Amino acid sequence: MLAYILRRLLQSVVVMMVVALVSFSLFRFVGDPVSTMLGQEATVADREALRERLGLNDPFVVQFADFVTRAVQGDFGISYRLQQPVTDLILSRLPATLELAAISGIFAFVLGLGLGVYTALKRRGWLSNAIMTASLIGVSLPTFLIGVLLIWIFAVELQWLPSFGRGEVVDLGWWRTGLLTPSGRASLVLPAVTLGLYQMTLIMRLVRAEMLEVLRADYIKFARARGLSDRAVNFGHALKNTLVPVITITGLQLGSIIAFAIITETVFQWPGVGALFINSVQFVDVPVMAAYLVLIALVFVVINLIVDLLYYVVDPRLRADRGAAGH
Amino acid sequence: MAEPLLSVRDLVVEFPTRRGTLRAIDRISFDIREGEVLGMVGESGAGKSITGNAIIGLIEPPGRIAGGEILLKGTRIDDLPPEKMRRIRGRRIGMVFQDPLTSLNPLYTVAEQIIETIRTHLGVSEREARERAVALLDRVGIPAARRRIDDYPHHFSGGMRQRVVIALALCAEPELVIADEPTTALDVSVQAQIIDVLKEICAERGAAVMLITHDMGVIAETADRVAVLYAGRMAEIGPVRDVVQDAEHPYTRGLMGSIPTLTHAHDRLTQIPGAMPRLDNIPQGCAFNPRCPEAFDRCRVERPDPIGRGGGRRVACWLYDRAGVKEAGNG
Amino acid sequence: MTFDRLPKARRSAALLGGAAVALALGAASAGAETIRWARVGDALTLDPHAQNEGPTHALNHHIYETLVGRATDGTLTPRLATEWGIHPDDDTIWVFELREGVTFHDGTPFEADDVVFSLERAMAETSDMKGLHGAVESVEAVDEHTVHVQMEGPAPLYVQNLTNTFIMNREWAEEHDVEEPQDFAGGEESYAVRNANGTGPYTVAERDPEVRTVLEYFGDHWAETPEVSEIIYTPIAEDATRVAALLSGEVDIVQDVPVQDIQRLQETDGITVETGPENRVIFFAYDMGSDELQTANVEGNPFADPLVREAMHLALDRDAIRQVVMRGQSLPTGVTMPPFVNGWTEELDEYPQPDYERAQELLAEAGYPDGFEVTLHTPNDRYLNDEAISQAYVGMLDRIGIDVNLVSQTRSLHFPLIQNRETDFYLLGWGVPTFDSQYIFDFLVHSTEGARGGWNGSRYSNPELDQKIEALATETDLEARNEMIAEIWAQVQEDRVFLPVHNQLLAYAMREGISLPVHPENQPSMTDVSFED
Amino acid sequence: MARTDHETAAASTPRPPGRLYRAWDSDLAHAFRTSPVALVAGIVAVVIILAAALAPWIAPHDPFDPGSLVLMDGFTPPMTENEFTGNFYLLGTDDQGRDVFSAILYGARLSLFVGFSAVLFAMVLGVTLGLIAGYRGGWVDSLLMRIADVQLTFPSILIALLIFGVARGFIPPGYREAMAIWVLIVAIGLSDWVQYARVVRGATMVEKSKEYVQAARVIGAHPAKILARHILPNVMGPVLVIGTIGLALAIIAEATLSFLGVGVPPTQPSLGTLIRIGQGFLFSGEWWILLFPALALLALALSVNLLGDWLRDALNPRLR
Repeated sequence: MLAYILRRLLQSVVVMMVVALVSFSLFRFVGDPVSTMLGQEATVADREALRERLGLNDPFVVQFADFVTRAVQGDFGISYRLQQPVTDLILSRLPATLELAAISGIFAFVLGLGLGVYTALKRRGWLSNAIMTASLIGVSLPTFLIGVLLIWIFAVELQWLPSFGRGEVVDLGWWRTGLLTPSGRASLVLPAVTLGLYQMTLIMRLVRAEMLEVLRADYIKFARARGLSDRAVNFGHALKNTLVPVITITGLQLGSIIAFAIITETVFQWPGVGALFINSVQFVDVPVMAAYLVLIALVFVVINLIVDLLYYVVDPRLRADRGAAGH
Repeated sequence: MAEPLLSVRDLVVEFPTRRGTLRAIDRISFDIREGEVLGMVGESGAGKSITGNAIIGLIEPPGRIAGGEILLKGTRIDDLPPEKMRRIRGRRIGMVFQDPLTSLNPLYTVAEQIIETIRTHLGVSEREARERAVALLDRVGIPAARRRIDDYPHHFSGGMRQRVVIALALCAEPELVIADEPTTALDVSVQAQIIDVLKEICAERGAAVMLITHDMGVIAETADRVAVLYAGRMAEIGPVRDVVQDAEHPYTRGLMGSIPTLTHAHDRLTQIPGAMPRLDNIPQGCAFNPRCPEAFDRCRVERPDPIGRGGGRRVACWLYDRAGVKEAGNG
Repeated sequence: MTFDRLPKARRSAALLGGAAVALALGAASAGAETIRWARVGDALTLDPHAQNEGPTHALNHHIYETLVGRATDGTLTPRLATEWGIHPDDDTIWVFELREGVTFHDGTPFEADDVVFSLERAMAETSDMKGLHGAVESVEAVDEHTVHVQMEGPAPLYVQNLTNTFIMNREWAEEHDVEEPQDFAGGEESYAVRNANGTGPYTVAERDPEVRTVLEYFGDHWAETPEVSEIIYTPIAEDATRVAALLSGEVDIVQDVPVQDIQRLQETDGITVETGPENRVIFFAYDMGSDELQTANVEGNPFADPLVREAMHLALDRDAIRQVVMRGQSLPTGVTMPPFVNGWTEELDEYPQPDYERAQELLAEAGYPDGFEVTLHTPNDRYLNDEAISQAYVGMLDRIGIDVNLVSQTRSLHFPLIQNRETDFYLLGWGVPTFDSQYIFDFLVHSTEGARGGWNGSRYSNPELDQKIEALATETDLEARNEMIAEIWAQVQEDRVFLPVHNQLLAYAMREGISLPVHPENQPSMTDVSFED
Repeated sequence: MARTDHETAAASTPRPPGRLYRAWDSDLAHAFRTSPVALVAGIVAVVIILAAALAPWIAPHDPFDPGSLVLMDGFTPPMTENEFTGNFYLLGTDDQGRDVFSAILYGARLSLFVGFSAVLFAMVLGVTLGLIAGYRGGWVDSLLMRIADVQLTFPSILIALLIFGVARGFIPPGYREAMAIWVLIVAIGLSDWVQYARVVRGATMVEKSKEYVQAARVIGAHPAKILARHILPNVMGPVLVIGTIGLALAIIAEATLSFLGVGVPPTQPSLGTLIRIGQGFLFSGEWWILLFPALALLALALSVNLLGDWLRDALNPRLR
């Protein structure tokens, strides 16, 4: 078990290095940071001097080695745009993104699971079909449009919910949360729904498909043949077996929730790392972009590991055999 | 004779399809007496398993029982509301499926699955249920049952798992066990053991067994009576010794030829050319007539119903219709 | 010291007040003294010399002050300097008389030494403002309230460069080790990025970059007390969200209003929109100096031919762009110079009506009867409807046979193309912070050499004109100087160095009952806000 | 008896799973005819795809020809005459005077082209790599699957953004515009191949151990031939389902990328670009610039999604 985790961690380090290398080598193509950092009066000589100071003229290998050396110490340099240490910047924005991702993840999972189970059990019901069709609307329009439409309806027309930002946040010292104030919670609703809608649809369809498969399984038929109640069969047996693959894929979805937060955060002016990333792309703020991508990789690696461990807990077949199989 | 444990009367099971309704079971009737072992044989698709599923009320929709009735100790059970039928399943009629590898939920321990079943039906305490489960596992031949009961199914071999399945089918002390090809998926070396365990334990508890198989050899050794199905219809039924030694239906005679003589079983009727018709393409008259070496005109026009032949035997074949208008055409 | 304690007490009170306001969504003018102000982007830093960029200056103008200010009509106004002028005996020295009785937010009195320190800081290697002070040789505090700026030669317009150069406090900067602006290579955050000590009318109560900045009135400010006592400043990047925030009552003033929404907002109850010209001209430019174009499908350089350039002028329907693309929110022009700028005349501003037939004739005459193909680069997130303007012009050029591929991209990709001379044909906007033609000539017209010609993507090179432009810098006789400016413009117009489109109009949308005049440099001051109710 | 004679194919007997041609026999066609959802979705999808494909012949204007646009026609409301030019447009015009109806047709054409091409690209890449990984096993398999893992680390939108950035760096300035659409296709396609690869790899690993493949191997058939002849048909079912859903996803992804500022040039707007542009007019009163393209996208993506959904169920023999 420990060896397994260690091996996984080692793999993760390799993955992160690759991500860092790939992302770092891509930045040379996204634009010239120097031209956005200097005002319009700057001369060619000024730009060249800044480029030299930033080390942008060094060979790629040197730049990358420097980046990695500092990155492993948690130092991603200074943001070209906001002139703050990137690590601080990201840490200060991370709570917003994580809260948004968590809430929308929970929303997606709970609703997706519930509706998925319902539509699987009532496969031929009209309500199931209606839910199945309606859920597709969520994946048939781009996220940004859904966000803007929600703002229009719920913030402008009905004025029920805020259109942007996080509301009042409470500083817990190392974490600023919007969950403790009414305005913070109200501000979460629209972005969380926008972000979670897509995942909700995916999870719901996945749950339904898996559940239909499971309901066909022999052991379900055998459970029925033993006279177990529908409740025990559907929720005790079928649901639990459905959850095994669902957990893996849902876990992976969490990573993409954080990535898709880029769009949601932009639309709702949500002060998270996604919006930070997009602004950084526009400004060619290389240190922030690099740190963000490494962070995403880290989040993914961690989620992956947790999912694997969870899988391990849920599915006894993966656990080490306690006794040899035999007659 | 006492009232039969189970009585199936003119059972019809239909599956609607877009090309019309398919009759998977077409007017089958038979009885199972308390404590007896009824073998049910036939090729794949003959309707054996569907008959078993029909009895415990687990026909897959859109399939449905379209006619006839099923009586358990004289009470109709085919039209019971789902909740009442559920109480019969497991409690009064147990079921053993073909593949022990897939019959057990991989995510629950054996103990959890047995105890759940016992407590569903018998209202005993957790501890009591556990004791019963251990005893039962011990009885079906799981070594060190007390220790292994908390293992997951994947810790057991195929043969052991089928023993667990048998224990599960019997744990609520049913009066009838329907065993649907219980050994087909198993290694040849353990098949006999499983059949023995099943037979012994049912005999001990006085449970009747409906043993579904395509293996005439197993029937010959195990069953008291045998029913032969062909294309959803009953071809012949009678005491196993009579049927094996003196099969009357031409199909049964062919089937007897497929009893394994050496070590491996035949799956098909090597003696009779052709194959069983598909359900949407059953010929007029006797379903067997295109393959029957003894078929005559009437067989191609009129469907034969089982005819009593004495000694509890019935055969659905015009060869034995003495009262028939037309006499057998072959000399 | 009372002024030290007072802001802190006010700070916590205002924080609570801010929370209440934020909660009371859509409630009408509850706290009339608080202004919730939204615009597209945040100030990048509070360090006044680290970024020479509009939104950064706009916010810093509330916290710091400059020697001279720019009024909404474009004229210079006294701020920390009450009087200024060229030294009567030496035309290479600028003299500034400083305002007395001014204190910094931390209570330190404002003195000439602070000006010396700040100008030197603005000239430091890591300063982004140093380009505006390139002609300064030294700065000297003559007495507590007089500063002499020694120029390298006569610099008649130097004072115009000072409207965005903020004055810091020397002791504060030394205490916090921020004597020079942020050095990116240094790897550490400068204290001045998120903290400030200026003389401006507001102090920083809360600074969360890109999220929320709260400013409070500085009780000891020297000027009249403004009506706004608290500013909550929020950047909202998305156009639709920003407008939605105003419509839903979550903000009071929205600064960057999309042109298409202006009319609708004006018609909306409870919302008013103020518009006014910005000191920024939008134009197309083309490479008329190279022998070959990089993206054309013909040999040679069609743009080098005056006939082609004239044809392109005749194809540009400025009125249609104003009417449709800009919804009337622009002032079409024939010269690459906003009306605020010294040298602007109505004659120069005139522009021809489109004449597609004549344009086609000219093209044929130039040897391109079937036109040619070329790529136009446009930014899509820098100017008002920049992409749509370019797109409209692509359609117009297509009519006379010039087949244009439009490349639309973000500013960080667009501007390097011009700086590195990698584009044949591009859209550019030019603001003129000094309000003088020389600024335009220096960067756009002069041949590329040294500090000049950095944005001359036209590759226009006229040695005679270059000399005149250089002479402008030191000509102190304003009349003679203006004559030279007119001459240079005449030549630029004759050579059709640019294809001017229009001057942008700015629009500020706000809750009814508030009034805020439009500032030509898009740097509104909340001290100018007045409440009607 | 409840049967009609001489009918040919039938449903009840179990069949070997997978075989595409078998799946595509009349059962599927029948299930399609009798499913109202599938039928409506199919009709909508076919109408849109046909209309898009025939855009040059159906559309009253050519919105991709900038010279034909009259700027003064801009913002003409639907079914109304323009106040300056008197021109009439069915669904109105956008800010450039572009006929919204024609723009939708051409835009859908572009979106569908991008979508189909991206799916095809992802499919070919994913299926090929999946077959190789599954058939060869060993280090080839490990390497490919690790690459897939790393790729999964990057969410698709980010991958597409980065690929776009890189391509911009590689392609000489003059060709960037012409290449934009291909870059988009590669970007979306590359971000999506893993799914196909995983499915195909799994199926290949199962199939390759089966006797008939082993037999083919023994008689010395070329691996490529074995893969193509024996394994490929078995995995086409799920691949087709992923592809259908993938088409809808690709069309949406194209729109999202457009929102993030990368994508096709604004002079040749795709459906997604039209929506991105139209979004700016949500509060300004020109509702038709957003509404009609959004409805078109919704109808297209929804119908394709529904078809994919239905296909998934219909091709799954265990759910029939």
